[in-house]
Amino acid sequence: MTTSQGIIMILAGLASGPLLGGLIAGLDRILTARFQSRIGPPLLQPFYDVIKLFGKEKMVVNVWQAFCANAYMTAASISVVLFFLRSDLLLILFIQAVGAVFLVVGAFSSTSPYSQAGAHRELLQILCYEPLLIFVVVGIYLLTGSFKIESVYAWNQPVLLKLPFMFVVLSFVLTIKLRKSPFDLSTSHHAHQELVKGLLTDYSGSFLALTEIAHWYETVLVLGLCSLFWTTNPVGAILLVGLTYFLEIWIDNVSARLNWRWMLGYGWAMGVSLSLVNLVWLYAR
Amino acid sequence: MFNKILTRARTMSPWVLHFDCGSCNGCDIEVLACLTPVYDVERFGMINVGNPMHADVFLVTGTVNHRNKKVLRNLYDQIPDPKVVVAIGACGLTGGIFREAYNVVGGVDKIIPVDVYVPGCPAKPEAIIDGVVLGLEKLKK
Amino acid sequence: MSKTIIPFGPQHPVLPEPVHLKLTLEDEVITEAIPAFGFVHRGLEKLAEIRDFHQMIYVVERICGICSMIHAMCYCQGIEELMGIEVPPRARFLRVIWSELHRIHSHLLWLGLFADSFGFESLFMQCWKIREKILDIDEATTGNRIIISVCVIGGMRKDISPEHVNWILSELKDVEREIKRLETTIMTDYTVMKRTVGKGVLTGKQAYELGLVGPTLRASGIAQDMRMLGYAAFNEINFEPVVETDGDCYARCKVRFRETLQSIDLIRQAIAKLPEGELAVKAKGRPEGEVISRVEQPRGEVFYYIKANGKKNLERLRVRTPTFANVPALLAMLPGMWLSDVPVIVLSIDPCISCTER
Amino acid sequence: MFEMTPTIMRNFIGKRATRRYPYVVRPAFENARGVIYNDIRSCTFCGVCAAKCPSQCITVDKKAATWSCNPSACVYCGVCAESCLSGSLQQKCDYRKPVQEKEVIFLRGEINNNHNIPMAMKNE
Amino acid sequence: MIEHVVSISLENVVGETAKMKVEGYRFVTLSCVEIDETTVDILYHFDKDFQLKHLRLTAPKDSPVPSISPVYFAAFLVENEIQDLFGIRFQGLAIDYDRTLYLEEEVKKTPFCKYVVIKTKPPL
Repeated sequence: MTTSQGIIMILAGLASGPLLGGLIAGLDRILTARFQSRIGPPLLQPFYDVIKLFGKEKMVVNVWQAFCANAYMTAASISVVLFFLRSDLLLILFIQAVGAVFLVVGAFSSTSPYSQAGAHRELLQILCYEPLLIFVVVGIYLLTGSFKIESVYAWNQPVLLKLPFMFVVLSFVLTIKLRKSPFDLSTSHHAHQELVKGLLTDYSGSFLALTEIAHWYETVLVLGLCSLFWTTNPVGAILLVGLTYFLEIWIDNVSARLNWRWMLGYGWAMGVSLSLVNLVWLYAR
Repeated sequence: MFNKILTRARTMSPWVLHFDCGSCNGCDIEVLACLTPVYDVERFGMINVGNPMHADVFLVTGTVNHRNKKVLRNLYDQIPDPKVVVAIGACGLTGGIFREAYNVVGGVDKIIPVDVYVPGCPAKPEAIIDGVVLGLEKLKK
Repeated sequence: MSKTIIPFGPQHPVLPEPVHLKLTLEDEVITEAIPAFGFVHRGLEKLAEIRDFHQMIYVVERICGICSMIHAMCYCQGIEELMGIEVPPRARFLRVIWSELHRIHSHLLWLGLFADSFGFESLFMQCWKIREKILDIDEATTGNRIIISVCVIGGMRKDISPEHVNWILSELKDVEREIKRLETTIMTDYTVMKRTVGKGVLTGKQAYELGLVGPTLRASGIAQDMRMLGYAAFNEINFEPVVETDGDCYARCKVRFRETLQSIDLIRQAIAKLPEGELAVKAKGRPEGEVISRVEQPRGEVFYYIKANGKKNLERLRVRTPTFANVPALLAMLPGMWLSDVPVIVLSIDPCISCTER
Repeated sequence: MFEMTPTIMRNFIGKRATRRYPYVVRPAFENARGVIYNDIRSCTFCGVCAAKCPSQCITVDKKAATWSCNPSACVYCGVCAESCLSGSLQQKCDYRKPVQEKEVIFLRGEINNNHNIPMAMKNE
Repeated sequence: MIEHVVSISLENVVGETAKMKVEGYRFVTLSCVEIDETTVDILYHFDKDFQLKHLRLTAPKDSPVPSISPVYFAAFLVENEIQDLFGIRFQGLAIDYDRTLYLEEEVKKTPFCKYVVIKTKPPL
């Protein structure tokens, strides 16, 4: 990759979160509304929300929280930029994880019990999905012989064909990461939750907007990871990602929220066993 | 220019906080009915956030009594500016049929400033939507 | 982890109503739950001293917006008994129709909120979508969506015209079909079962001793339904109480779901038998004496104690609403449960706080 | 698991349940209980409505020939219109619109003179 | 009209209710009515197979009434309510809200008694 290409990629990565992520969020809300026989908000609704949040009065609970929101945002954007630069998958994952932890630390720093309980659950979620993500990355490594995304693109056939179970594991992670039912434990898009907004209860105004944008970045990142499973042609990648996302919204709409015990038990049991099956299968061939 | 965009964003995305301040549930379920498919206020970007720190529009239903007036005041103070307060139903306006009862202070406007009054017992969802739209006029200024 | 205290309410999105639950948690397990009330207390019983007994109908109707008509019906029945008024048969059947319509709309509302309490948003939306049809029936026949103000002492204020009867029947058919479509979701869905089965179990004996009423009691296997008293026209139509035996949140959900379908059937029966005749008899004179009136609300038995002394105003009006009787169940069910189960358990008794506090 | 699928798929394909309210206004039901309207020219100021109102929001002064109602305390039960002896008090089927300032309806009429000055006075 | 009323006195409140429990009655509620300046009427309602049975206690306002919440736990709520609204003290409540179930501390009057009772802590 040349320098000019690199700069373009960095800019594309930076822009993708706020633009692509926001559009995806808007589409998500419209689709959800359709599933519920509603009309739903306009496509640009998430942008209105975020712009409005930037214009709200600043109410900072403590300095830590402001710092944490910024750190989360920075980490999320860096991980996406690194993804666009086709960098090391492990590095991307860890930067993303650092960001997620900052979000939790910010929530822990406030005194609200909802925020505390939400942060607690978010930690459990991170604990649940990070090992699974590592499994996915290890699967890719075993297949291509490198942690670099570059090497995935260099692979001559879709990774999905070799790692189908890994993809199931990744979509499991996707459900957690997108805060969709049945895993919208720590915070939820709609208000009717026992923890109110859980993790995000004490973030407000522009800091909430920052976490929202960071969430968009994360969405782009996880969907980007999904697209790695079909690198041979862009239409295939878009179809795969689109289908997966549609599936996520569908699952969101047909299931109730479960508790974290179930998530950890089921997630690890299913994730680990599916990953192992896939890895063994890779070896056997 | 930026102000124009901001104003538009504000009117396009009113997040509501609903507080039942001692109503009979009539107006309450009408507020909830607004969120459901038949009225679907998410068309206007309205979502019920349930958390005062995120809210823009404060929907209050019901009479104020000696115990919940503190809660009401507290919630109002927690909502960051700019905010709109909409009092819903006869009880929220004046205390309605209960205004002579011993534990009723009166309408919501005795405790916090109210921008829009939505009459009705219970107020119809259409009236509530009208009320929020009318309240958003304030944000345009 | 040390003990945390989570203040649940008074403003909380899961409970649309202001009740405060002080939950003491160890990790995420509840060790103690104490409810605090008073956020909706208006002092409505005292209004009987400044409003006359006719005006009180509209006041008691506003005890609760969800089961308003049934409150008014219970009050009117009490006063009618005191004054010795015989209600015309058409009015009695109309009371059955409207009270059952209220039951359907209340149960659907509850099913929606219950679904929401375990994070099933689309089920919530679906239930409320169906519910709008019932509200349309209410509005077309009485003029208001929720607080319908149809009962007066001695009969009814409004009538259902023959054109409306056919329309109601066809709408009810739609409603029934839509509700039946949800049956598999509510009864067999894995995630729903996971969240409700075995949560907040009350045995029949426990439930009876705590003095519970309504679906909460019936879910524990005790067939107690005030409609068996045969008030209004319930003695002239076939009625069997719905009973489940498990006593957990799932059983309570099942009871209410089956009652919704049963209510549709009851309305059909009442419409089929709807006699012609006058709507109301004139209430002359003033009530005097003490009376107790009980009817079955969607949430259970409502109990009115009325004491009148021949004046325009009643001497004492005492209302014991179903949720008031069901609150002790919460104290028995919550300890030992998970924080994530709190909304499910709290909603499983169908709390109506404005009823409780009046 | 996923028992809800047929329902949401039906929703996805089928017609939306939403009434596009401000753009499409559904006509009110003919006996919907909405605003109270007093035709002051035929009002006899007998005071029955004021006595019957459960919310006590109507005041009638026979001597001064005034009729006033506090619409923000009105519960729209329709008892006043039903009990009106002269038929001047009617209940319309439109709901009352939200306002930014509370108002009181204050009507003055003269019993023998067909002449009225309806005016809305601000509350306090 | 009320049938099956048994009069009881302050001493045998708990005994009589315990007897009801043994007979398998379900606790319904209490109703309290003010009779005159010094006494109130408390009705204990019980239900068994749709038959109501009542115990009538005429209690003086100033002396505490023994609570039946140790017998029927559910009674604690209504006893607290009466404590709030009538100023009658109940002794031995399972959960005592100390007259703040409905009313705030700053409310000094008992709303349902025409003759105001300023409440004090019950003698321990």
